[in-house]
Amino acid sequence: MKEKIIKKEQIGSWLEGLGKDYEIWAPVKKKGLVHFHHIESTKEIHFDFLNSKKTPKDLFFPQSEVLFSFAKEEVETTPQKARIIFAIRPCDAKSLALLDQVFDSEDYQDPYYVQRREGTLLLGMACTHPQRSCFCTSVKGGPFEKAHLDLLMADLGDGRYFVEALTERGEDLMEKDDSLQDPQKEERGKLAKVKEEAEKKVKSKLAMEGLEKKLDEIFDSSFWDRVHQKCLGCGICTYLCSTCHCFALLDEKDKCGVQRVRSWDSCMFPEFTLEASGHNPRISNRERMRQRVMHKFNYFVKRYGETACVGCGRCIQNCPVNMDIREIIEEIENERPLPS
Amino acid sequence: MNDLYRPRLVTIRKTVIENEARDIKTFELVFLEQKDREKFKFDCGQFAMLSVPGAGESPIGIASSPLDDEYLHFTVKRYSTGVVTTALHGLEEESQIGVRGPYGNFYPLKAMQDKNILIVGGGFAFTTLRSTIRYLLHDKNRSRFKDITVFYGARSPGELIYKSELKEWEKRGDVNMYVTVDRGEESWKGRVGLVPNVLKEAAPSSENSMALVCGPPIMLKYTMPPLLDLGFSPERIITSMERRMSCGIGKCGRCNIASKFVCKDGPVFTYKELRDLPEAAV
Amino acid sequence: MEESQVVNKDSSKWEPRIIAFLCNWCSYAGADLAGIGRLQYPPNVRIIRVPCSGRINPYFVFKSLQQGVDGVLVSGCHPGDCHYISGNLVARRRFAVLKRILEFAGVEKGRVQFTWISAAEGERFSQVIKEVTEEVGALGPNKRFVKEN
Amino acid sequence: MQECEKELRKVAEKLLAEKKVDLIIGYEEGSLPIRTRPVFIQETGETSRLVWNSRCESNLCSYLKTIKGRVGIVAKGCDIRSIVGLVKEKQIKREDVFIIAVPCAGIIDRKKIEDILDGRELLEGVENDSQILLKGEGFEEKVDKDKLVHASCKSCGHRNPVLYDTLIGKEISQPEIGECSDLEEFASKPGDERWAYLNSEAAECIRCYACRNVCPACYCPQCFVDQSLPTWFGRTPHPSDSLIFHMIRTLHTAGRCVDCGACSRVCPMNIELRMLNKKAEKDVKELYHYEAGINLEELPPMATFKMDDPQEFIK
Repeated sequence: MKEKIIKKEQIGSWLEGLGKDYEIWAPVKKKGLVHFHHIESTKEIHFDFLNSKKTPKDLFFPQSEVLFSFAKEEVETTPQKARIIFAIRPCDAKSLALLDQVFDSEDYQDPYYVQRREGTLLLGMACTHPQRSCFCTSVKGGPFEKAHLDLLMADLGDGRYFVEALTERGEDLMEKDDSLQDPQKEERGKLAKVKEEAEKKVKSKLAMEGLEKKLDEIFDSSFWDRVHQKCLGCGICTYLCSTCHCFALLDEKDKCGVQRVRSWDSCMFPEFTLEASGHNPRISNRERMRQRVMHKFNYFVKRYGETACVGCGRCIQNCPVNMDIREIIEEIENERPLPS
Repeated sequence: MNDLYRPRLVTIRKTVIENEARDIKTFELVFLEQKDREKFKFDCGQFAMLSVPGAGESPIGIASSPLDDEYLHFTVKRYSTGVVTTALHGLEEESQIGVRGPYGNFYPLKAMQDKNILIVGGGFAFTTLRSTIRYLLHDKNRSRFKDITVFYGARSPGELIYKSELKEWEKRGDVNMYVTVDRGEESWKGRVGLVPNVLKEAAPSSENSMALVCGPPIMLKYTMPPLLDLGFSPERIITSMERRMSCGIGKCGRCNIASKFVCKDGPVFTYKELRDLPEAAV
Repeated sequence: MEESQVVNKDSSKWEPRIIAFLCNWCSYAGADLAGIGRLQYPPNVRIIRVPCSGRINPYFVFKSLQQGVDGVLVSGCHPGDCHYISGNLVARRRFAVLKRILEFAGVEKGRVQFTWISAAEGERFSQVIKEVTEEVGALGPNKRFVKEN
Repeated sequence: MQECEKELRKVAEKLLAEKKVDLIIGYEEGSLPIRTRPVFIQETGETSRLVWNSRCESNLCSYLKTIKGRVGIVAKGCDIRSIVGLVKEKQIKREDVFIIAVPCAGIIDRKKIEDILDGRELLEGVENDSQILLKGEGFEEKVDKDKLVHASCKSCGHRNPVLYDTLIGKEISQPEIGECSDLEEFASKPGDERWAYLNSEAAECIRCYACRNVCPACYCPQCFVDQSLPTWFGRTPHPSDSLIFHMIRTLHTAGRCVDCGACSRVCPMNIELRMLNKKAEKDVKELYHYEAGINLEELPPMATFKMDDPQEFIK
């Protein structure tokens, strides 16, 4: 596919050109936090970010959305204008591919998600500065991973970006600007170098091999009694996770009437599994913590063949008590299975 | 296309209070639109989401038979902490509610053909079994199955549900009925004893047989050993599970027992499957 | 309370809608007395009877405002007269903090009001309702906490 | 500070060895730069994991609500006030808690460090008594700790413990605390402005409930926001519902909140609603002359009354 070189100062006009046909969503810093916002001007873009605080999954699967209103016969869905997400990280792009498995499964396609997904192009920004808490390379990702993107840009460190189209739609975007140069040998060399450097920075290496099986073996282990102790049972790790996708259907009332709303929910909350009878199959934090780990590294693997974790490290950075999933995985590896 | 989560409208044509405590009610529902009824093709053991605007949705097993094509039956127990069940019980006949489904898998009726069928139910968890019995006993079907034996128990006579049907079935010659209660009352002339004990005593043959078992966890726990003793292999013991659900289609993530979603991979599981699921606790 | 969604059908002239939580033993009886005495007071108020002003949970006040009422009045027995001895006295502390925090958050003074009305004060009841209705009316429609989608 | 740490480990070791406690709850170094985290120590020989520094940001008392047995807990001035509250409200027994008090001159606010870093990654933080050295790829920056102290600590009048079983180190000087100037300033703004500010903060809330779960004073078996019958308020992150959640939490903790600041430190969205708690704290003090968590004797103000309580607000 096509490759181009774009200067940093060209990005603005390129995106503004694309803005005629697309809504542009890009990292914007507000109140000290970087999130993906719909931008009016490319001046709003915050380029120097490690990663966004919240994941861009909420552009496809918002924290809360009205599915329909009971008062009206049909929901008026405003047709979604095609969108571009600019500078999405490869790890977050991968998370969308994992969510596709859930929301775009063979038997039931979630129309809300699928529509947004189809109408959105992903312009990836390679991660030249992976953080200490990153472990994407352990979960089949990488800072320059191209999978699931339409286009990947990489900062060459000299004010220029190497742009590679990965899909036809991505190629079309590149063709919209004819002032872009073709890359030469020198730039290719530079790209290889920044890529190598970035990959080296992903220091955490986790042995994921056999983790699924190991989890089967230690389901009833006292390991879970220990590991959950510090956990406060809040929803930060699940709500800031790029692959967590559990939700609740709720009836919410406002002045205009009743609406059925889909809203994120968290397996860390006791009410998540509380039944009307008062029975709760996951009675304590121990079971809930186990569910979270099992879902990511065992159940999801069994169902879809992949780990439901992209190694973005958000749960590690944001946990109020610094629970570290890497350490938990390591401990699991070292845990002796129960005698059967 | 955006109707994945949108319930179809039904009218509550009739309600029947099933028990003395008056907290179990059967709702007879008819679709407002005939095409919705035609689309709603289900098998015994499946469930649907019942929807009361403002309260929410709840997964309820379908209690009518697939051959009852005019209406749907749902038997719902009201819990003081259950938003939807409380709202449902508060509705009058002729009210409109929503139904979304059918969802989940179903009892293996094909595999049950030409076999002896053992049905074991307890308390209020008799609803999808009732659907099955109605189906099996239907004139069209009865001859396709061998002996049918039903064990059904409740805490007290007043807590037995589907009473008039139980009586009808008892009158029939082509089904062996064992109705029992944990505690009898003066007026109760029938059996007294826990379901597992009655089952042990009656000792139905496991020869060419399959067992469908549904009941409270405690009953399941004590029913499995005698069934195994009688020679039912774990693959031929079928049961149905329940969990809190929101979507009913395997997306919302809450009803899983280990890697299986009760809404999609279940609610019907063989005892063998459940034993292999660590979280099932059976 | 959920059902008592207060909606102005005819918006030609806006009229404030007020929810009054009255304790069963004093204030509700006071309202009753006002009724028996055929005392006139504005029809803008919807009364909800509660066993004691001590039963008033802050949720009631927030929920009322969220559902779009324009004013909330809470009334109990005078200090010393509580049927349950001290329900209103403990409540008084809660009300004091509630009122201050509401106003601190920008809920207009007068939007949420508290009063003591005894069973003998029918006249005072009608007077209070008149005043509260006027005051809330002067504030205009409530916009705080109201969910409009 | 290192002296304190040594002493702390010695005390903890002795408590465990003499079986005076079943468990020590303290802080250990975390897995990321400048982070510490809670640690539960049951075995002697493991107490060398314990640390004490100005990065020990958690209020560990929230664990006391659920942990059984006799617990030794490393507690700062504010944490101890939380313990006093929990004992007073009969959530824990005084004799079940062995308070290892650490005088605290203030906790570093990580969010202030994040602001300084402005998107750069911190690889190492080295702390001495007055400064912290922030190191990353291509930068090194020394910052005075004074500049990083958490807002709650700035207005803290209880750097030294009000109650303890053993004191680590010596008591430290306690500066005079005046009126909270931020609060005064905020209160003097027009109502619409205050409303707009609180709403915009609430609009950021993702309803993760970390603030509630970390709060020692929040111990209801089921929180009102999680109740289903009746469902009091919406469970989506609608600003109205979120603001009501935070305001009712303020009311529920009025006269009980010790302004330890844990709720604002755990917030992943950097929501700043401490103003509400400060306001309630001030009102309770003004109206009922009560300060939370100072002694075990005084009745909690919202659970009692006086005949002559102020009632000028009553019509």
